[in-house]
Amino acid sequence: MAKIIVDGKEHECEEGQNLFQAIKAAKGRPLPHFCYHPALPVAGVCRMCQVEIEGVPRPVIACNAQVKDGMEVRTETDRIADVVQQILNFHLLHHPVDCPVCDQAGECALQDQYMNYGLYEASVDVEDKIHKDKVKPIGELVMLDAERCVLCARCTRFTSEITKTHEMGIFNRGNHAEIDVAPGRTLDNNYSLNTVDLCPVGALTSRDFRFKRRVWWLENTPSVCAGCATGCNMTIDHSEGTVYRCRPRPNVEVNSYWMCDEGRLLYHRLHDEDRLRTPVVAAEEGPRTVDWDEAYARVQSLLTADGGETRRVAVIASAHATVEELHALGRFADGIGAAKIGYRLEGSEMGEADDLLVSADRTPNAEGARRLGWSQFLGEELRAQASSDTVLLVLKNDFAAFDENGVDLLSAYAGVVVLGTHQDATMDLADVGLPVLSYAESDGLFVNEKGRAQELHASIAGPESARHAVVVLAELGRLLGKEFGWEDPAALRRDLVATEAGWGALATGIDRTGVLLDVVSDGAAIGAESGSEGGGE
Amino acid sequence: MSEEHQDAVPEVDASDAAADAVAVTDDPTKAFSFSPEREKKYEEIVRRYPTRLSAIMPMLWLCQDEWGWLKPGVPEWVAARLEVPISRVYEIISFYTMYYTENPGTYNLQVCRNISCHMAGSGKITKHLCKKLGVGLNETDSEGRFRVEEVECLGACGMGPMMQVGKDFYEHLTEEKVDELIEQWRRDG
Amino acid sequence: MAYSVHGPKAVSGGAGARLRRGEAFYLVEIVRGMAITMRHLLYNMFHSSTMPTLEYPDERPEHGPWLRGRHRLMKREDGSPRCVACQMCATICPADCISILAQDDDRPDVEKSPESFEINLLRCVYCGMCVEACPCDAIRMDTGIFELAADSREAFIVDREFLLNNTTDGVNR
Amino acid sequence: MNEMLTELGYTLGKIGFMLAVILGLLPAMIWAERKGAAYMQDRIGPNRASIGGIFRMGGLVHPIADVLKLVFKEDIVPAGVNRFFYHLAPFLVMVIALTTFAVIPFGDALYLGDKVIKLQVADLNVGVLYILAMTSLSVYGIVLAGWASNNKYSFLGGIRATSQMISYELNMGLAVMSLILATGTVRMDEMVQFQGHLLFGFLPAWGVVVQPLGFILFLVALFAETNRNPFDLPEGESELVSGYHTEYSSLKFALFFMAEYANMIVGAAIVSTLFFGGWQVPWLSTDLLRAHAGPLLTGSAIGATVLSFVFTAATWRHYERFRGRLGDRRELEPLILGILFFALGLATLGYVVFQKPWTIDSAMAAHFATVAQIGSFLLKTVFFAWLFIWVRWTLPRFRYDQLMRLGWTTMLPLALLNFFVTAGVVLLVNS
Repeated sequence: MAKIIVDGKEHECEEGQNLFQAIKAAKGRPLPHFCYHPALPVAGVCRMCQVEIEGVPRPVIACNAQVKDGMEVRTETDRIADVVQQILNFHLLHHPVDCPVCDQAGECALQDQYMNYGLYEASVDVEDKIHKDKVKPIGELVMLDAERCVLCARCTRFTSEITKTHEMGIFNRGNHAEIDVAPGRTLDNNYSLNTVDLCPVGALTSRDFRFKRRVWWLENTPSVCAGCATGCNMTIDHSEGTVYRCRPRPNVEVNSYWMCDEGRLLYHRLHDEDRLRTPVVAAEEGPRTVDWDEAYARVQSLLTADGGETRRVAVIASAHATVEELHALGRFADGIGAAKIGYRLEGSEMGEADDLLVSADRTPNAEGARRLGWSQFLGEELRAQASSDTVLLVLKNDFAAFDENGVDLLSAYAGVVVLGTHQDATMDLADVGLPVLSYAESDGLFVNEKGRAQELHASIAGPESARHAVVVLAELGRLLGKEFGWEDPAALRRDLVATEAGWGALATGIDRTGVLLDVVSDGAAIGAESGSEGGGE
Repeated sequence: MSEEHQDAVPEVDASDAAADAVAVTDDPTKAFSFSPEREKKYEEIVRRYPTRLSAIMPMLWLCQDEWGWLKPGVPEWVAARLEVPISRVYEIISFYTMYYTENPGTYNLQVCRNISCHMAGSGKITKHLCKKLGVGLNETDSEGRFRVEEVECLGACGMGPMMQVGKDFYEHLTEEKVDELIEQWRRDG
Repeated sequence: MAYSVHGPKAVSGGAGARLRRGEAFYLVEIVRGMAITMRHLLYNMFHSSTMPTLEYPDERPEHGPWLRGRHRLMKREDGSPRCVACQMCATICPADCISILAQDDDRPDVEKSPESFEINLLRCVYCGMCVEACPCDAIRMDTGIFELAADSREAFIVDREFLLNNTTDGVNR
Repeated sequence: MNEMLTELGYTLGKIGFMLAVILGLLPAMIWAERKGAAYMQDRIGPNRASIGGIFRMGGLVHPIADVLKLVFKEDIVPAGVNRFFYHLAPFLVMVIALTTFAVIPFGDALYLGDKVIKLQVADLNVGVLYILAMTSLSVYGIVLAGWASNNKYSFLGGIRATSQMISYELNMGLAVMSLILATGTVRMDEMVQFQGHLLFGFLPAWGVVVQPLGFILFLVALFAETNRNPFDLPEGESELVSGYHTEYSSLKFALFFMAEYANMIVGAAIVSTLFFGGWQVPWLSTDLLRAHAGPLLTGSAIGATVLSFVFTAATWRHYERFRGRLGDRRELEPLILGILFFALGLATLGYVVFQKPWTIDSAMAAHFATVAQIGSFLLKTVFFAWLFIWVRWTLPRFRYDQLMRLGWTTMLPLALLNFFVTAGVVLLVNS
């Protein structure tokens, strides 16, 4: 432990800690900076975070200094203000000041620092400025504007230290120095959009988000990526019912500060053409859109055999559904005595893992499903349940896209009811398709492959007539004369914590980094004893 | 600079590689090859530096000795041989002024333009050279032989105006002296 | 002011407003007042041309350059809008009457331009904040057009082309 | 039988004349109100509406436009109104305003051969009382309107109208009573006859001369009864959002609107009849008028000629001065009017030259006298109607407590005093 004095106030920190972080902890806000990033090696190039240290004649940059016991640091003297302003002056000397067309405006470090420390008269005419590349696509998803760059080297450090792909570099020197991709290269790795997040200014902007929406109109909802089992924490930026972009949310336990491009761009699916917006029922000429009452009437008729008695039900769960939805489905199935088939075909939805974030399992909640007692299923199990006296209920599962035999088998069922978000392959085969809310539109939990339960929050409202899957399940239960008594995911979560073992960690609430669930023995159904002995937190 | 290089890169695969009669191969380390004595020097360089990154600069010098300038494809070859990122190689090439990515000609006339030489009349010399050779500043003549370039101080302030051609200094320049030198080089070819 | 229903003092107002003897007999004062109005009437009957009233549609008021009339969009030399769709005006607008969709512009010197630019003139409060906010001098309210009339609400939602071409005949196109 | 039919015909004719006077004066009053107010306030006033894009008549076209507008406006009946009284009220107001006129004589009896035609619709022997009765009735329309509208503002307006009416009815009655004492009759025609006398040989014995205080009291009370400024509290826009007619629209509103002006005209007719000699031409009794009909008619004709030519010159000057300013057909208006005035001047001139009006016979002289008397009556009525407007644009509105105090504590004692003094004087003179 070491004590330092920051602006006259004592602060406890670790000996040898990075001074920048120590000051950030002491003051509650960071020093002005462009190049410092906690997950990247220190570059010390922007010179903005200068502080005065007692006994050191000249101001030093805090990001490249280490804490020493008894160190006395001053960050708010006139001298520092003057130094920072002059440094900022250099940064802005050849900046094009094209904030009106710049997507970074509103979340731009240059703008912020200028308002805090600048406010001087510019000394260079617009005509005298050095001109560099503008509007240069350097990759599938990233646009470069070299004039706006402050040469903080975050992007080059990211490509050389994190992805180790080395696409980017700083070329030329002096006034003419600029970032770019190396000749013949493009910024095309799966993490390229992280450079856009890293870029403190508008030099690197996302071609996906470009000009779509001003950032100050975006609302931010913390959520979790549904792209794979890693469960990267992300922020959904949305406005007026439309998601405009997703950004990684720092969580050192899961994804550090990063997120893959694939996961970021997943939000496009939310607004796809083939999003299921109203209930559909199968008709001769193809799916026909109907209202909920008619859809439920159709479900009712499917459930009623010719003789008048109620048919059997088999349910298929999904690793794309939230914990609450899966729990609701489980209780639904138990309540009406339905056969529980499982959450996915063995091995389907597995892709390639990389060594950074992407998991081979491309479903977000396989671990959650497993912990709730669902198992993976084989085409055989589907066949075993198939009979003309059974109705198949599918929750958010597009297994038909992965198994051709399964497709054939579906016709053996008396009827297929699918609760889904899109008009996908399974939905095409359904007798009744019911639109439910997607991961971005509902609250819920995903459990990632390491057993960390993380919260989703509803960001946008979703299609007007879509309902939450647990609500639909409750209503379907009512059709079968069964009252389940839950109304929303929160009620189900309470029920889950109260009734099932292994979820006790949720009882005290979840913070933004999620909570690690108790370890369970692999593949086994959760028993009371295994739940109590775990202790992974 | 990046634009130029992007334009230049495709030529490596097609015309340039073919012109140099190097066997077209998938292995980028075999795109070019040094003469035996430079190959020996290369070995020395690699051995001398603790990391490969440090070897980039002398390696590039070696290339420039071999071919006079960094022909298209050479930086890539350097990166492949040293197993360093190509971006690092280009960062270095673009940072330093004496790595040539364009052919500087047989005789690269580097006239000092710093204060001592300038006061002694280097500006006139430069202008005279350009006029005589029919080229602009930093331009190579049509035959690829002469190029006029202004450089910063070369440490011969007492002998200005001066210029450097290759590794030779020519001092106390006058227009006549320059004319003579050029005539001589023209004769030498 | 608390007023009493008793006594002329309370009625006549403040302490300094005590009526003189002649004034207390209202009829004379009424007649004097009527004389004043009649004087105005007679004078104006024979000097109607010097009346300060502006015969509005026939005579146009001269207003200063500070008048905030209907908006217009400024053009570049090539006729395209100067606007770069930075949304500053839409952001500052207290009436939320401006909606802009941005687009990528292919021209070398223009990076961003408005794909659509709509102003709902019925919502607009003519505060001029959009003009103040515009960093490109792309929107002005100096047309001097302050009379807007149309047959439908839709006609008041004016688009990019309308604002660029700035026709002077009200909202009606 | 035949005689009765003729009698009926004459009565209908008189009713027609009466309606023509009121309804003809209505638009003129509305015009005078708007234009007069404008000129008093240094404005131009209405001048936009035109006929054929030429004739604007200084805004006289506007009342027509107003009426057209009101006719074609949507007739809204608010929810919760008492439908019967709601629809009845405006008609009540208008009908009462019109019927009050019935007892007012507008000329001396006309002798057509052996027939005597009284220029009065109904020659009641209690004419003055009829007037008092009818004016009190008019408040019913307002109260009903206010109550039936199911609107608290309207209701307050109606209540105000009632209490105002009660307070001032008293003063009005006392003022009239004094006049009755002075003239010794309650018949309207006899009252007018009385005012034809000359006092002391030079002063017309008009009510205003005989009863100066009574006149003032009556006039003030009349303003209050007609709900005109400064006593227009029942509609007090600032506090009652137009009071009793807030909930009326379209033609029903128009009826209220017109009734107000009809009341003004009737009120003006009553004042001029009771206090300004009615149809009497001052210093010229009926006999005198008939005797000197020739010179008088000649003088009038010459006067009309001169006036026509003056107007011709004025319109021509106007045309010259304002040509090119508007740039459309409206500029032709003064020119056309000038031509009309010029033609009128020529016509009257021709009348004087060729018809030789000084050689008028006695039958025509009688007609001339009647016309002159009707003219005199109308002139006085128009003046008092104008007085209503004039006062409105001069005086501010009373506060309600001021109104009440004025009525009960100032006017009532004065009216009583006036009554007793008059009675005493009459007693003295008669004994």
